[in-house]
Amino acid sequence: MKKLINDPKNVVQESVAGFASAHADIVTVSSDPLFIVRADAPVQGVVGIVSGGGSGHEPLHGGFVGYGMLGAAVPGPVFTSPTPDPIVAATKAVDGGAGVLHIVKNYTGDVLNFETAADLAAADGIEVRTVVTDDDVAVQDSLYTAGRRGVGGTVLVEKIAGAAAERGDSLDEVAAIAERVNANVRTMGVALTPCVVPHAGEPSFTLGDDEIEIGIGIHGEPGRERIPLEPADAIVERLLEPILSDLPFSSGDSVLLFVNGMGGTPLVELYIMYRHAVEVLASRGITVVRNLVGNYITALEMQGASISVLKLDDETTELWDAPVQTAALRWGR
Amino acid sequence: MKKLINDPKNVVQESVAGFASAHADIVTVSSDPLFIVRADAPVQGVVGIVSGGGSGHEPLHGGFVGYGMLGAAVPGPVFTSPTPDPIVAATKAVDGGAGVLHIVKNYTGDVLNFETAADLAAADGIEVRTVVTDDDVAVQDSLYTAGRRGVGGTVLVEKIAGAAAERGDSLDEVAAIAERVNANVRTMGVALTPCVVPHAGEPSFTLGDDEIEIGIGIHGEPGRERIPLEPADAIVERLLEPILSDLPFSSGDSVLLFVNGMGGTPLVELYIMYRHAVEVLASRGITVVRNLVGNYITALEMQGASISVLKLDDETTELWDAPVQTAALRWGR
Amino acid sequence: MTLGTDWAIAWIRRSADVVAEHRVELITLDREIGDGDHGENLDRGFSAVVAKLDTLPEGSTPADVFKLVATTLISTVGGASGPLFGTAYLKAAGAVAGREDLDSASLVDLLTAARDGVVLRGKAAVGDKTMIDAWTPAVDSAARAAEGGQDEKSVLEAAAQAAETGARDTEPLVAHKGRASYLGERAVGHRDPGAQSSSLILRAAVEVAG
Amino acid sequence: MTLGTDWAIAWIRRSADVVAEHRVELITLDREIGDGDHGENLDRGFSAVVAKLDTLPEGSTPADVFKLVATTLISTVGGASGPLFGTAYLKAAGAVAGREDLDSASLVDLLTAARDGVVLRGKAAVGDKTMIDAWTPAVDSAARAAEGGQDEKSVLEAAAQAAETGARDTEPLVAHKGRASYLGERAVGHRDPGAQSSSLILRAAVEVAG
Ligand SMILES: Nc1ncnc2c1ncn2[C@@H]1O[C@H](COP(=O)(O)OP(=O)(O)O)[C@@H](O)[C@H]1O
Ligand SMILES: Nc1ncnc2c1ncn2[C@@H]1O[C@H](COP(=O)(O)OP(=O)(O)O)[C@@H](O)[C@H]1O
Ligand SMILES: [Mg+2]
Ligand SMILES: [Mg+2]
Ligand SMILES: [Mg+2]
Ligand SMILES: [Mg+2]
Repeated sequence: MKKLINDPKNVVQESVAGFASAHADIVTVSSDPLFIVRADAPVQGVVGIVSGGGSGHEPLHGGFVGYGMLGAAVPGPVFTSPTPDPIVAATKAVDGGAGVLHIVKNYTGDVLNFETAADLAAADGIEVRTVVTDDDVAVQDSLYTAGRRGVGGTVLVEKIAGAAAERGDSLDEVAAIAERVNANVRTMGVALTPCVVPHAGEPSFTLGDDEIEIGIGIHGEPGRERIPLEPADAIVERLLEPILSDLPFSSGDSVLLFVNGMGGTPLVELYIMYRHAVEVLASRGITVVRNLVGNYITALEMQGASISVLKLDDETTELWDAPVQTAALRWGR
Repeated sequence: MKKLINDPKNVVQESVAGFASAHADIVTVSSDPLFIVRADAPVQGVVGIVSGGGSGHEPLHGGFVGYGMLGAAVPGPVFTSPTPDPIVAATKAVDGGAGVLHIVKNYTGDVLNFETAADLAAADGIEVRTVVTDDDVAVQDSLYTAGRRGVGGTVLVEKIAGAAAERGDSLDEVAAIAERVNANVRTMGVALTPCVVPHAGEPSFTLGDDEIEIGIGIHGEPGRERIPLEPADAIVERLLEPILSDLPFSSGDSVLLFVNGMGGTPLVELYIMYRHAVEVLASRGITVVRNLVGNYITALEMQGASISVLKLDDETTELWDAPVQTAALRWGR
Repeated sequence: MTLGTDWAIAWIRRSADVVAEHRVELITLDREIGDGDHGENLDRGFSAVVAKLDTLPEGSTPADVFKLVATTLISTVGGASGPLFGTAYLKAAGAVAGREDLDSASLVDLLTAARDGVVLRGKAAVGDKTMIDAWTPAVDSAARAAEGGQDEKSVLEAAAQAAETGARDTEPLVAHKGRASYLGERAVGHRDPGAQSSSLILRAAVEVAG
Repeated sequence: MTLGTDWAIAWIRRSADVVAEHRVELITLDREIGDGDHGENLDRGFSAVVAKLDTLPEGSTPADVFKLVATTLISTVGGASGPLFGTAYLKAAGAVAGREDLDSASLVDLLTAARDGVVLRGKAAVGDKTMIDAWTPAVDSAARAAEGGQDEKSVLEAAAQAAETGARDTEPLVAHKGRASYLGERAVGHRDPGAQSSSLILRAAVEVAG
């Protein structure tokens, strides 16, 4: 394992410290319990949005804390959900009297720890609503599994819900927008290489020299099937097929296309995928009116990518375009 | 070699096509000859800035085309300088009557091809000035080599010169600012893994399981020395030492600290490096007043990073802060 | 011979040791069908618990011990196993509240409440390839042993043996809960890490029982 | 027997074939001490040249051929070798401008001008571990052969042999120009890719000479 780290035990704490120091204009960091919060929190009358989960998916979620997006992010250990304590602390830190929305990726650990935290915060008189994201179409039979995972779509939920909060929507309204985005986005990922969790020190799984894993989540956990390497265009089609048929998307839809790198794949490849994804969507009469291309929800240094397609309406389009000022996503200010 | 590509021959063309389609609000792409240009080019009375070089360093340079930064970028084949033809065409496309600045990284191929292009453009009546960046302190004895390479500092030169052009500086003034930034920035890089050029299909070099390469350039070309893997803090110190002693930087300086990922290193590690770099600088009385952390000048999927330190003055600080609206760097608009 | 606070504390200390010893094994199991952190998670949690045991006031009951374990695990482990084990100890504490010495029947109450706590939070059934596949046989076996009039150590032995068998028997299963559920058929042939850690912890209970 | 336009065209075609055949070898050499694209660069350039040869008008001179090669390489190769080889052919064309048939002395002029063109652009000296280490011995050997009254093919043979030796002799050198210069001592033991491709191209000139 070769990584630019010191003691594996200190990876998250040291990285968050660097993040805090680099973005002191945008965020403040509490180190015990560990959470990242908007420098201007709590914003009176604005719904606070808290997300979090295991670390190793950077810039998610810390990179999305700031004006127009998250109020706070709670980073757990690498690939491990944070405990309730820092979630409760973050929830209190962003509560400006309008209540707090928890955006939680559907992984058992995240769901259980946020559930406990929400109970504790509610016991302290804070109004908390929870939206669980589950956009991963790789999980086929959610009845016989822990359910679909929250992956790439989470970034879009956080941006759009954040804009709704910033414009002054109520907690119910912000939660409803978040639910709507989650209901209209589908994601599917592919891995070319595994990733190495620092404290484990060994690859999370192994892939042959010519193998790729279709349907991975964001922890290097294996996915739907393992197939021989294919050209990028074929992979794009393989990822889009279950996405498009699941919602289903239909001719005439306007969508946001999000091609996300898993951390170790260079931009040059993401744009190759983006190009063909636009072509495939166009051939189905679906128009890409907004996009996001880059490494936004990652699995450490894993090579791979995910494609998310979000069906937009006028309101969600406007909220996507609204100003945002975070470490990882910034426009309009 | 596992990559999300189709035919290796089409990597650059397909990727640029995807880039053009994703960022049509910011750039226009000419496909033959291939170059990326500001959607609003030429801007009358504003010095056009053209940069370029081999592909594989994305987002450099195409990701920096737009308001407040580059007028055009000319992507060559992967790791291979573009030929003069597209450079000439890009030069013409950005010429708004105020002349054109070429920002060229000091690699023999880039220098020779831009030199030829500048001659040809001048023959067509366009005033062209060239600034060659050479911030790489890894090259120790520039008398007996092709000279120091242009690496991370190039991003900072492009941002700051772009802001000077946007505010209406003359060609001489923009060139002078670019020279000043280049003269005040030093960079040093490290590689943990090699990268694979698509048409070569094999790693550009090999590194043992516990080896790292200090002083690499941005093509996976080997650097100063190969040493056993060390903790991140020790590596940061090893990179900073030659940077700080070279200019030299001194107590009381205000600097921009740029921690750049080579493409395959996750953000979590870059912030760990950033954290310690700030500490080391502080211990020498040097204050980090601006920063940039992320993958901005890369070597395909190489794992590694570079640290650049730029001594700032009031004017360069103001130009750094000026609005910029490109695919990869955006603030203030 | 009933089991009191000393046993409860010894059980927890022994659990911490066992988890530390098996840290890499649990990480490896979790890497195969999960995300490779289970050993790390539990090791972090039980280390934190051990550091807090000395803060227990004189005269604490077994329930006090288990409550301390519960809150510490909940606030230090994270992941799926943090809330699950945390709830197990919390419910166990509730089941034996006020009792100073636990007899065979109390031990069955304790184990049953712990298992029910995990089910309450995680909603897993037997056969879902989770820690429940260790806990439910353990509870059943312990209950049979207690009904049969066996002593405390034998009850715990019955639980530990059943948990070990249950953990082993997760190997041929397809998972329906937790991360392994995403693997479908590919989880077959791998033991569930949470079932394995549960069996280790139940074995620790016997080892320190007089 | 002098060499005319047919030879010039045949030389270029043969060069294209040879570069294609040795593409991987040149990439490998460049990967060892450069950036692994030299074979790809030249293959792309010479393929483009071959595609353009048919556009040469009837009655073209060798200089016309070389000028076409020069502009095509400059506009298709990129990298360091594009401008360098491009300038070489451009200067070669200038040196034999107007001549329809090249005798031994003309060939020496051609090679000398080509080499001088590379030096003009790249400023490398003998011993810097670049293509100059193939070209300069080739020029010197060709000049000696021509002075000694040898025929055209023998002059080219002398140039090719000297270039091959020159390319081989780059192996023990430390580089002072091009990417390999960043390697310091670590370039020792590796042959310079541009010197190697130069020797292949000069060998092609002999092979198609009568
Ligand atoms: N819904 C559930 N009910 C019971 N046990 C579960 C459930 N989900 C997961 N587990 C248990 O948790 C274990 C994984 O724990 P751990 O690796 O620490 O957390 P995470 O899965 O969040 O990384 C699994 O092996 C399984 O035994
Ligand atoms: N300054 C120079 N003078 C002469 N030849 C040079 C010089 N710099 C590089 N070369 C030659 O160019 C070759 C590399 O060409 P190529 O790989 O195509 O370009 P690049 O180095 O830009 O990738 C080297 O092997 C060397 O022979
Ligand atoms: Mg986990
Ligand atoms: Mg090159
Ligand atoms: Mg786990
Ligand atoms: Mg090369």
